Amino acid sequence: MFYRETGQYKTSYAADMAVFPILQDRIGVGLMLLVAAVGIPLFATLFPATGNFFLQVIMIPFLIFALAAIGLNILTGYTGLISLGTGAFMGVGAFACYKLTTIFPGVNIIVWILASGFFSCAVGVVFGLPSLRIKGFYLAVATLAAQFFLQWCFVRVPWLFNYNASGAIEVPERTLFGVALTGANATAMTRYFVVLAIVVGLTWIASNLIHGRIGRSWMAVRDMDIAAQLMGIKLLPAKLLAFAVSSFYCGVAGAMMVFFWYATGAEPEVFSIRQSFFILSMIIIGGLGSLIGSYFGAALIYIMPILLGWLADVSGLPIGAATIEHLRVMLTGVLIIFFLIVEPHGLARLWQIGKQKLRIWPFPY
Amino acid sequence: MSGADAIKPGETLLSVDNVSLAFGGVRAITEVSFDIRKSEIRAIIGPNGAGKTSMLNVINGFYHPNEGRISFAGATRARMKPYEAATQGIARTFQNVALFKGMTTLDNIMAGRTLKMNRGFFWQLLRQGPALAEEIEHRKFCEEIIDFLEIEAIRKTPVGKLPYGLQKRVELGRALAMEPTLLLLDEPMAGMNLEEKEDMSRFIIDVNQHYGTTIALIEHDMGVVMDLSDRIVVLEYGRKIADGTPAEVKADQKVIDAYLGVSH
Amino acid sequence: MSTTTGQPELDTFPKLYARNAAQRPERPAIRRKDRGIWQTWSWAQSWEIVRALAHAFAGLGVGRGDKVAIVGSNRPAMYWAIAAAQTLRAVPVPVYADAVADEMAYVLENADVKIAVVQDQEQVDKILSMADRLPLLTHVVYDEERGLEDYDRARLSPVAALIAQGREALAKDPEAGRRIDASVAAGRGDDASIILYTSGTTGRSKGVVMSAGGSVAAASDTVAFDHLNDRDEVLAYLPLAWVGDHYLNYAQAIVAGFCMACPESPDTAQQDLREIGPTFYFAPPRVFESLLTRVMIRMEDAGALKKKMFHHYIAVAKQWGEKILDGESVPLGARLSYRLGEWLVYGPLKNTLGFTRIRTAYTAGEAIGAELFSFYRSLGINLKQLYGQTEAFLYVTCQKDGEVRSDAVGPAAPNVSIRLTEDGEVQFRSPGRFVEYYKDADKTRETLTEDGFVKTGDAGFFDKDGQLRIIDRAKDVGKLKSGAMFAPKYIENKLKFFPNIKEAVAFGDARDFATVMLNIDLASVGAWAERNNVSYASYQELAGHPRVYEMIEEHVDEVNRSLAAEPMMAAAQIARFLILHKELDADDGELTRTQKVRRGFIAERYAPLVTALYDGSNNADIRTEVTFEDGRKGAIAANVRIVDMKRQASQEKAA
Amino acid sequence: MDILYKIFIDPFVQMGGAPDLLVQTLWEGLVGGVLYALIALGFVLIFKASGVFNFAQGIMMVFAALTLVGLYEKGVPAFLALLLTIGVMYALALGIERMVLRPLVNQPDIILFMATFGLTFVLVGLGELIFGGEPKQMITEQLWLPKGAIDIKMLGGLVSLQKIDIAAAVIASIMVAGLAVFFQSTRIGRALRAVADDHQAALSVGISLNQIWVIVWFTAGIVALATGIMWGARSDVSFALEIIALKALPVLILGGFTSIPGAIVGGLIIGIGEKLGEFYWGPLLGNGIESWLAYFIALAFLLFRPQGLFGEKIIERI
Repeated sequence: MFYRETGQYKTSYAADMAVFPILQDRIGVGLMLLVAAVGIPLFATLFPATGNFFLQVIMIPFLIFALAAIGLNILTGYTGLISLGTGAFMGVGAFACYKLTTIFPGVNIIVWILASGFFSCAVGVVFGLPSLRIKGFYLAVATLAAQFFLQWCFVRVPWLFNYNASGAIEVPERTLFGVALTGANATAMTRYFVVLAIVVGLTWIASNLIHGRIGRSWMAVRDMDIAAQLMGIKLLPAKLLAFAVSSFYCGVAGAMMVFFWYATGAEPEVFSIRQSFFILSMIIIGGLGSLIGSYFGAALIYIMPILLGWLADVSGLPIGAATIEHLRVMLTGVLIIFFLIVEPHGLARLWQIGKQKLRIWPFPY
Repeated sequence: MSGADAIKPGETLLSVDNVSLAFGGVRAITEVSFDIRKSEIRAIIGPNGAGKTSMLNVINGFYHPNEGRISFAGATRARMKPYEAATQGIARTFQNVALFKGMTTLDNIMAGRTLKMNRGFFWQLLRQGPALAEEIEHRKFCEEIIDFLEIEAIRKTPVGKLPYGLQKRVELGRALAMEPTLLLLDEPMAGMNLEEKEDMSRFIIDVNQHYGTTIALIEHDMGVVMDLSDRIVVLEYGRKIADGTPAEVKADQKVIDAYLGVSH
Repeated sequence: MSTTTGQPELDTFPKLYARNAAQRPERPAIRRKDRGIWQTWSWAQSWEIVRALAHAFAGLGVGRGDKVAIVGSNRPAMYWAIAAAQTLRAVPVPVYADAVADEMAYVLENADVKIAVVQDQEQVDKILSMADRLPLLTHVVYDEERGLEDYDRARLSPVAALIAQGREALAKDPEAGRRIDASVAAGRGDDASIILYTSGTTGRSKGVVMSAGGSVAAASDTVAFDHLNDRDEVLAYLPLAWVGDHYLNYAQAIVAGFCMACPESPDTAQQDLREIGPTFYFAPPRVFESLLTRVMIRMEDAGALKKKMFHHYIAVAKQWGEKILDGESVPLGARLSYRLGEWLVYGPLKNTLGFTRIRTAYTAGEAIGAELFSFYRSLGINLKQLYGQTEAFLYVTCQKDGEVRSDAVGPAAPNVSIRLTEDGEVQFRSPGRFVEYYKDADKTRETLTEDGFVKTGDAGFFDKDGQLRIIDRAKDVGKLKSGAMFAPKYIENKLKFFPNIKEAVAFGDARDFATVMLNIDLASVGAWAERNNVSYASYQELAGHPRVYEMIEEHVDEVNRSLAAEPMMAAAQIARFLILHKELDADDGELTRTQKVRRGFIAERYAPLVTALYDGSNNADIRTEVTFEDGRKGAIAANVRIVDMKRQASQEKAA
Repeated sequence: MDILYKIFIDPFVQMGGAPDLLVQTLWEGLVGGVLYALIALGFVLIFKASGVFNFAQGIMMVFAALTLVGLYEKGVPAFLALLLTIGVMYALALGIERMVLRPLVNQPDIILFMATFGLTFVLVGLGELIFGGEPKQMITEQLWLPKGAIDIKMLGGLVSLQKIDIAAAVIASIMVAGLAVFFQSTRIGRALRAVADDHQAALSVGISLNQIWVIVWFTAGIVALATGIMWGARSDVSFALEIIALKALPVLILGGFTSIPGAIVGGLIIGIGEKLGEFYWGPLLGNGIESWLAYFIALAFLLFRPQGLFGEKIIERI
């Protein structure tokens, strides 16, 4: 309905191959970014109470989960390798960042956040090695080995948490130009901006990878690995690269989760298999093989229960916090099943269908 | 691929030497030898279960022969991985279309260019500068193929949604994108109607003439095979029973028997 | 924007081309969707290519007055070849690419073609197969290499190579460039600019010779008339050899300096139209009709709510759209409602059809139904009618913005004079009037009057608004015994605008009154029958059903009312009609292969029915031979009912 | 060299030095393995009959145990609670068939897998919602399950066998045998086997596919209940058991997704292997390696036999 594609013709390949070839889409994306970078902070400044709550409880975790979901989507959605070890890979990032910033406190924390991705990247590659011989559900189980082994490390290797008595990561204060980025003194606004910048930047990079040679080889491996080999795509490097990139994203998300969301500290329990399932359910509901789907999934799975709790609060019904948590879990399950039945390809496909409908409006097909 | 380039049209490009292949106890191919000359269209025919597809699988390294050797462009090898075959310039299509179903026609064909693309990971991250330039360069090449195969209208359609005949065409396009020296076609016209078969025949001849590609094909439609091919190998129960020009093969008593035998 | 006034020297297309290259070098001149994107050439680039090609053509021996055949679909190379030939003062002869070899051979032979520029192997083969009939043909130039690798190159070259070769020569040798310039400068308004072969419905086609000055003048007039400028864009999808394409796209583009875009392939034309979004558009009525049908069919599958919304706003548009388009005063509520409709329905609809950017659209060639015409106009598309002929270099009449109607084709185009002969034939004199039929002085003399008017062969009249109405071919227009005009096709068309009526055959020449035989439209009436619980087992049964007769009678009555409103036609109201028991069929010789009724043949074949139409009987028996789809022959017999109609008093007289 | 000694020599020295401890460890591994095998068995049943990779099998076990205990705690007599729980498992099977499997029929395997993943969430949420999240004590005596231990003197030491473990081993064996009989000798059992190979064949037996699904999921539910009681008796009943239930997955990898003997042998290998590993090698790494050892054992097997112990060799066709 809003689309006016007539007259939007492409005179160069660069324009034709753009990620958003349609003007209205570009406007839409621009508006979204504007809202995220200007609108929301403005709102938070004008209404500090609600605003900070909104940033801290909704926006920051939503963005971080979206990033983790993108990471898993690269592996599962684009390359077709199911992983149940996302939580652990996030943990690797978090612990790596913690070690790095305590060993080299002088280096900016943002550098370490990104660098910690490389550690989880390396771990991911190691646990990706079996993917050459193991496929499908078998591989999913193999990734559980990573999950449980790493989780065990987080608990049993005290060096990782600097021998803290709590057994948890205790986030130190780190600043940039005198502004606290992490720790108890960092404002939600500051942390929001850092998270937003990193998530947007990494999404852009993911989109670049996916739309190029590498993304095509991943999808080729996913869709028909035999044919992919005969195109000259080597399976192991392609799969390992997917593991590496995916783990990098998860690692960065994990590090940000501890340093910019929890902001003060986090226990290893955060990176349990539940977290893996949580992220996996995001990409299932959001849509496998879709970046925008990762955002949708994160929004639905993470924000929906919060809204639910808020609704319960507002309604004044005598529902305990525990009950809400249980309802949240159950509802997540119901949503997964519901969406699989309604649209097995997730919200992203619904979005695509909706968009297509608008493009051909008023026609139904 | 300088090895293949050095070979002149008419000279031997690939030779299959005494190859045998068995799965467990089942012999799929027994002591088969033949050659494929550069720039010819070579057909491999035979009744169902004669080992034709297995032969292609041996040639492009998917199966490893138990005995015998295969020389391609002067280099002899016994074991080879499929992607090595791709590197050396062997491309193929499959009996049951093996396209990347989740991708568009264009992306499928672009995937065929993977080997020719070499911009590093860093540039891929940015999809700017050299990576974009490379992408555009190969897009141009793929567009030539799209134009050649007359599939402009389905350029951006996901291949899963295409009718079978078009899928076969896209698969041919993907193989062509590899600029193969040797193109293996496994029943390119299976399940097509007469008009589609005519189109496909025309494309095969054009590929052979326009790009000078050597083609080895398996096909059941005898009329098509006789029209298209320069030389024909006939297999039956994994053994070679005849080899020669269409006219020779047609006159061969063993071939006639084999085909009469199968056609009730 | 009459570009030529005050600059009399710009009287040939090459001169204008050069002007465009100088005045708007960076503006796009031509695009083609090729290899997935819209490859674009600016006027400067385009002119440089034309010059290079002209040089190469000269090298092939093409000179002033030589004929250059152009055989292909809408491609830049074809248009460049036309311009290159004109640059050398040679005469391009575009030929229908889908013509069978024999037809093409006739045209090429008749036009004394020296070289041929063709699209691909198919055309090369066609031309090579007729080489023995074309002694003058020295060279064939082709656009697409594919499949031609093994051909003998002695008389064959690719157009790309010629351009490259010409470009190189022009770069090396300034003298060569000067020769081209000189040739352009030497061009004169009375040079033959192009020969367009009319696809003769009767007999061989004739080569219509256009003069350069006339062509430019005509195009300049209409460019000014429709305010076309160099920001406009068109999609060149009509056959290259048809006057419409040459005029609307080539001539107007060069005069106004706008860009013409060539589709990627015939399969993608619809998609390409949507991408380009032309600002000036032409399509014959049947294109608009099939488009509308497709729109309605697609909407059938929409959800109930959406369907309701769609039809609601289409109704709003029907009521107010044309008034708003014509700038009439409309109540505020209606205007708001229309705006909402624009947002919800019209805008998106135009967008999906590729009509969003249209400023001016024309239709011509046959009568267009009022409903159909209004539909597009009510959406806010400035669709107008024109009446044209190859011999006029297209425009004879055209409608002004805001004075548009479906039943007339407008007043005379700028600088065109029109007169009607006593028996109603339309004759015109126009700037773009053709010079002659190539090598056919007899025919030329037959068509041109002494005082320079062209006989169109069409009968028509001016209505009270001064717009011309075309009735029929002049030779088909007969007279009732009373002497009143009887225009069968005019009546038939009016009937055929009803979706329920598929074919109509009118009789009345030299009779007391007019009668018609009708064919119902099975799809449309069948759907009606389903809705109204009318059961039927066969076409014959449905056609004879009393309720169908009732419905058709209403239609005929409506036609009579409309005829009564026109003084010249009032006498020829339909007095009696019948519904034929079988569909008229080309296999039975009742229709031509292009689905036109063969009135004479039908009158013979159904003689008993014709007799019955005039002897006052209420029904008649008929037995006809038919050919079934599998080729078997059989016979059907039927008893056909005849209905008497009330004729309306002529309104003019009544008033 | 010290580390090499600790890894390759020392554990075996310990085993030889205290054979009674070795036997004790093996026994515990055996019992754990039997229970893993039971979970895996429920999984195999479903995979064989409906081709669904039932990720929720472990949760079904916890859910069943929780229902049983929860009902009992609400004052329902033990055996009535057991009966009711069986009823709940039937209702669950029916519900899953109606609301999950039927709408998703003919979808790719991965989609069905994801659906059971969703099912996991539903069961966890539902269980906690109704019975609360805190761990519960499994009822044992009330179900006439023995308590206490039998101490056997042997090999110069004392081997202590928990009676509940013995019961578990016995019940597990009975269930396996029962299932074998069920599959071999009953009409429905044969139909179930047929459906795995050919859906049409099953229809010709006169049972609809939907009915078969219900039966299979119900059977798997019963198996889950039995497993749940046993596990519950050995530790608490809570959703923490889910982690243990996931151990069935490496068992499956070892045994293959479709093989009942595979599930049993795989269960034993994993059970014994991880106990031995934990006991003899665990201290080297700081204990708790039980949590991941099973997966590494499976992974190691997998690298050499990607099709599992009892799976058929996969020949890829193109």
